[in-house]
Amino acid sequence: MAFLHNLGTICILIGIPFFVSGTIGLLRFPDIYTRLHALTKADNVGLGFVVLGLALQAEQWNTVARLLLIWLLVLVASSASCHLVARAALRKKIQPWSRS
Amino acid sequence: MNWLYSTAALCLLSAIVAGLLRILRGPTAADSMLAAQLFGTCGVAILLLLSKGLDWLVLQDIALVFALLAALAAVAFALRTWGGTER
Amino acid sequence: MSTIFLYNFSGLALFAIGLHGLIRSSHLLRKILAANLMSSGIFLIMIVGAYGPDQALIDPVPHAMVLTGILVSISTTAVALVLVCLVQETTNRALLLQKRKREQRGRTDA
Amino acid sequence: MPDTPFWAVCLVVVPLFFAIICFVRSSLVTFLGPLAAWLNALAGLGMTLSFVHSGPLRYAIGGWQAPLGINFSIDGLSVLLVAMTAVTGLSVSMYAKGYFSLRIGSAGEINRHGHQRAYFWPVWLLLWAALNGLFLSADLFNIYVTLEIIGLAAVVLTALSGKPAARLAAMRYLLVSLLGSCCYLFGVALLYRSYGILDMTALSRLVSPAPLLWVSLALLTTGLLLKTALFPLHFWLPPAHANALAPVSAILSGLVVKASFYLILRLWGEVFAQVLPFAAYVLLGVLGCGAVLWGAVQALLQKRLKMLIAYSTVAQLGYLFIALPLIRLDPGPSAREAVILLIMAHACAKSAMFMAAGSIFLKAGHDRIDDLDGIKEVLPVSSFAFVLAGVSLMGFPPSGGFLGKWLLLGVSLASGQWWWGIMLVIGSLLAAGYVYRIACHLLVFKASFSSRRGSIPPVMEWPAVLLAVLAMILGLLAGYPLGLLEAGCPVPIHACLEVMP
Amino acid sequence: MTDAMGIFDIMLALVLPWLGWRLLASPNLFRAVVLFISLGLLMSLAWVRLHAPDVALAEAAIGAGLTGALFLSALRRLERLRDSERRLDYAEKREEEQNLPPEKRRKSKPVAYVLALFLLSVFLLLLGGALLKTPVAPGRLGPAVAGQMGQSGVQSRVTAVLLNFRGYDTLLEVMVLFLAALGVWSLTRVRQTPQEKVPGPVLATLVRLLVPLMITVAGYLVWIGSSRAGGAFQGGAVLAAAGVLLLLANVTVVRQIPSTLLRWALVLGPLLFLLSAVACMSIGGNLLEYPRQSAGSWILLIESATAVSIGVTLAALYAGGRPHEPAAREAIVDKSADTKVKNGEGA
Repeated sequence: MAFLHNLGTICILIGIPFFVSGTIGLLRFPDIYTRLHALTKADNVGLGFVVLGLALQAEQWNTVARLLLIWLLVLVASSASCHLVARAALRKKIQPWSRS
Repeated sequence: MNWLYSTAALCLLSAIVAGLLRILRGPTAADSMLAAQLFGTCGVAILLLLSKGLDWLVLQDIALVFALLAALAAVAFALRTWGGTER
Repeated sequence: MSTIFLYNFSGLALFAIGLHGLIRSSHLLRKILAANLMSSGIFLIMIVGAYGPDQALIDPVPHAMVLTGILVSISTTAVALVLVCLVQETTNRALLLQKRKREQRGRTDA
Repeated sequence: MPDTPFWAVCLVVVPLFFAIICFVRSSLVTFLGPLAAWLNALAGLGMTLSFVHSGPLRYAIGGWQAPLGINFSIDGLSVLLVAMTAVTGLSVSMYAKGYFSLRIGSAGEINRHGHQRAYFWPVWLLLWAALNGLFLSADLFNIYVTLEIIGLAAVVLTALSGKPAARLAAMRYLLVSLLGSCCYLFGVALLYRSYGILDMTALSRLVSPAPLLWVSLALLTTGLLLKTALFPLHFWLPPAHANALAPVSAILSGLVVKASFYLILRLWGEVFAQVLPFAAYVLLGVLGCGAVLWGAVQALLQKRLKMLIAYSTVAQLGYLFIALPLIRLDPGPSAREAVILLIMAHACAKSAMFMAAGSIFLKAGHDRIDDLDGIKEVLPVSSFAFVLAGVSLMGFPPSGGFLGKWLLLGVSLASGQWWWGIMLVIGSLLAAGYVYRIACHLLVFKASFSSRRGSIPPVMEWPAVLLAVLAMILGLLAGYPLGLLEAGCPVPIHACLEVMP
Repeated sequence: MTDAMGIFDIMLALVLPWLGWRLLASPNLFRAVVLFISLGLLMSLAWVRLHAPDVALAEAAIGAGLTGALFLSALRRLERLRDSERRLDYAEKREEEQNLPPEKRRKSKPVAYVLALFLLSVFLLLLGGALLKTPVAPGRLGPAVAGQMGQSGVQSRVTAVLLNFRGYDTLLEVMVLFLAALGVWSLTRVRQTPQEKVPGPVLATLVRLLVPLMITVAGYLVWIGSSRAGGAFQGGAVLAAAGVLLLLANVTVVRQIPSTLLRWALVLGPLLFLLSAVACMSIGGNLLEYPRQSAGSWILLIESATAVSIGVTLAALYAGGRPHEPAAREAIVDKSADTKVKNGEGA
């Protein structure tokens, strides 16, 4: 059992830097589209790792099921809204950043 | 309250606070809205960590509602506020 | 007991900022935001009053009061927002600042 | 004869139920609204009669006793105010019935006023239920929720008239009532934090002077003063009351403003009476004097009739606040009785005035005071009602206003602080000023008066007259209502029953 | 409390007022609304830290989600009005900006403002000092509630207080929501979105996925309300979120809901609450005094009806106006409304 617990801890410790990098990406990237990448991709992977870590350390199975449900929901919601925001930005004729 | 969960929660909260700068600086409206979505995912992560740390299962329900409502705010922004002429 | 002091302080600060915003800001939408801020500050102080280190000691009555307060504030906000749109639509001015100008103009053509 | 708790529950449940039915069945609203008004008035009458028999009592809602559950505390003060709301509310409802059927005109064509009527009745019945709930309830947080319903309903009714000026006034009224509710809630939160009790009577036993008590009382009172529109905080009242529909103005000036003053009277007169220093009462008295002077002077300057009446409300409220230090000074009950008389007389007279002004506005097409000469040829009954109500406001002898001011004058002279009496007299003179100003326009003879076609139905004119007459004879009848005020009913019961129908 | 969570509290407690200050000071209104949404989310984190799960749920669902969506759509309407206003009397507005005397434009009355600020800060210092000095009354109503929990019919103490001990408050509270819906319906009509605005593929799938999930979560919250954090308010708010999503995606079924059905849905909660309150009296108790042994089922019945009504009411508040009556009747009301308002007539 301790092995699972430690594995979970490692997963969580892997997940946190993803969140931090997502935020740094949000602050540092030049335009809206790149920030969308940073935000949705990094944070979802980070949340995936955290959920995996917590699932490994969870005692009952229904906690694991709820964790997975929440993760899938966040995945669906953030990718869909990222798509909508990007499309709205395109319609607003915001030019993607190019290294010129 | 294991050190792991509390330090992780602390890092995520500082990520949220850092995200605030993007709201304040964000040139376009979409940037501000992005940061609000960042709060959604980071908030869910904090709640899940606290629910394990404090051994308090209710927080998972709150995390579920968090995820739903962050999505709602982002969709409301994308469609209604930012000239959602075409869906 | 630093958490109690902390959250008391932030509740009071929110109430003060909301009150100042409600009086000072000229745009009606910002006034409604400030009113919501004020009630959030009050709710924070109410819940801190009910806070106990462990679960069993917590007093549920302020929680019920805050729940009722949240619903009251969203219903008042909804009516206020509709009124703001109507005021903006008919009197062309969402800012109360210019209301004296409009009233003089209103009186002249009444 | 069902007992008092039954009537108390009816007073809250019946209007709520009919408000819901009026909303769902909006086609039946012309019949359901007045029916609900009559049932409300009956419930108020039944409550008063059963109170005469059984005396004061506490009714535990949900079966839970005071500190935990919410209690109705039914004593003389609340029964009198419930009866006042029943009488005034019934006559305003009858007026509203005639008003909307007149404005809608031919039954077929549903116009803007049809829409207004469909939403006037449910919101007005919710307001009436909240007023009754507020007068009966003894729980501070429950009173916050009823205050919230009253504030929101009043704003919706004000904005119902659709005019840009009314909408702006409704917006300002909503912001002020938001600020007032926040202050009141904060005061209640701090009181609960330091005493752990929400029930008023239990609180009055527990209260001891403490810094947090002053702060929470200051917050409570500021919130209530905002809602009562006392002098420095009155800026929102005149535009709101003047630009609203006629029946709505009568409701706002007659009843809504009284609800928050009743709370100040409860808190300052009973719950925190021992704890509060006399200087605080003097401060409110001084603000009252300011209100009397400012309201009266503004009323004299107004060009529009409804603005004049709205500013006279600001002035009349000043009298109620002048009475507060006198209540503290006076050992006997006479100052409390005077305040109740002033509240009831003002409610009846002011509603009668606004109803008459509404009829005059409809008939003349405008309400500019200078062009209203000779309207008595066209609208004799409404003009008579208007002037009679004005006379009662002024404090002419047989009226309730006179007896109230007379008692207050006696108390202020007996207590040695004569300046309150002087203020009352000056206020009455100023009130006489603006009442005569209108009377001379209304009652002067002028051959031709260009008025609109179509006659004002009697159901719109007679409620105003009845209320004005009631305000006038309240002075003579004062023995019975004031007898109820002393918690039980010291006036021999058979004497009360003879007069009541 | 390990120091990590201590720092967590300090950071959270300091961010909230800072966020509030930036919110009111930010020149751009949209940014203020986004800051308000994030303040709501952080506030529900604060409620979690203060051991108030019910309030955290309600704040997340209502404070951040629905109020945020309300502000966003109001902002949208204001922008649309300002655009039309810009086209309408661009010249008049420009002229008004010029001849507004320069010093008036900055601050109307600096002296009064400074005085008010000074008075306000003195009062708040007094308030802060008094607040921190006086201890909290011991126990308050907590032990009284814990003592009566056996007869309340539910396990969760907040639900017991909300629906049993202080049920009359919640009855009036539901009436406030009903009144707000009445007010919004009496003021405006919902804006007619053109038919052909069919939701794009992504939004359609999102709605198809999220709305059923939201409805089940709402049901779950109402059911779990009797034993853990949850209940009618939170369930209703999540139901309203589903309604708002449907309104956003302009799904055709939403437009075909007949207005009478909508009125009955709005009224279901308050009416059922009122009738069950009176029914308790007919069984021989006081108002709202549930029979002891079946109190739990009474509460569940009332909670589910109230949750449905709160959901529909909050969604109607988001829609921002009364639905379309049969075209004939509405046309008359609008035409006569415009003519009357223009010439300022009306008692």
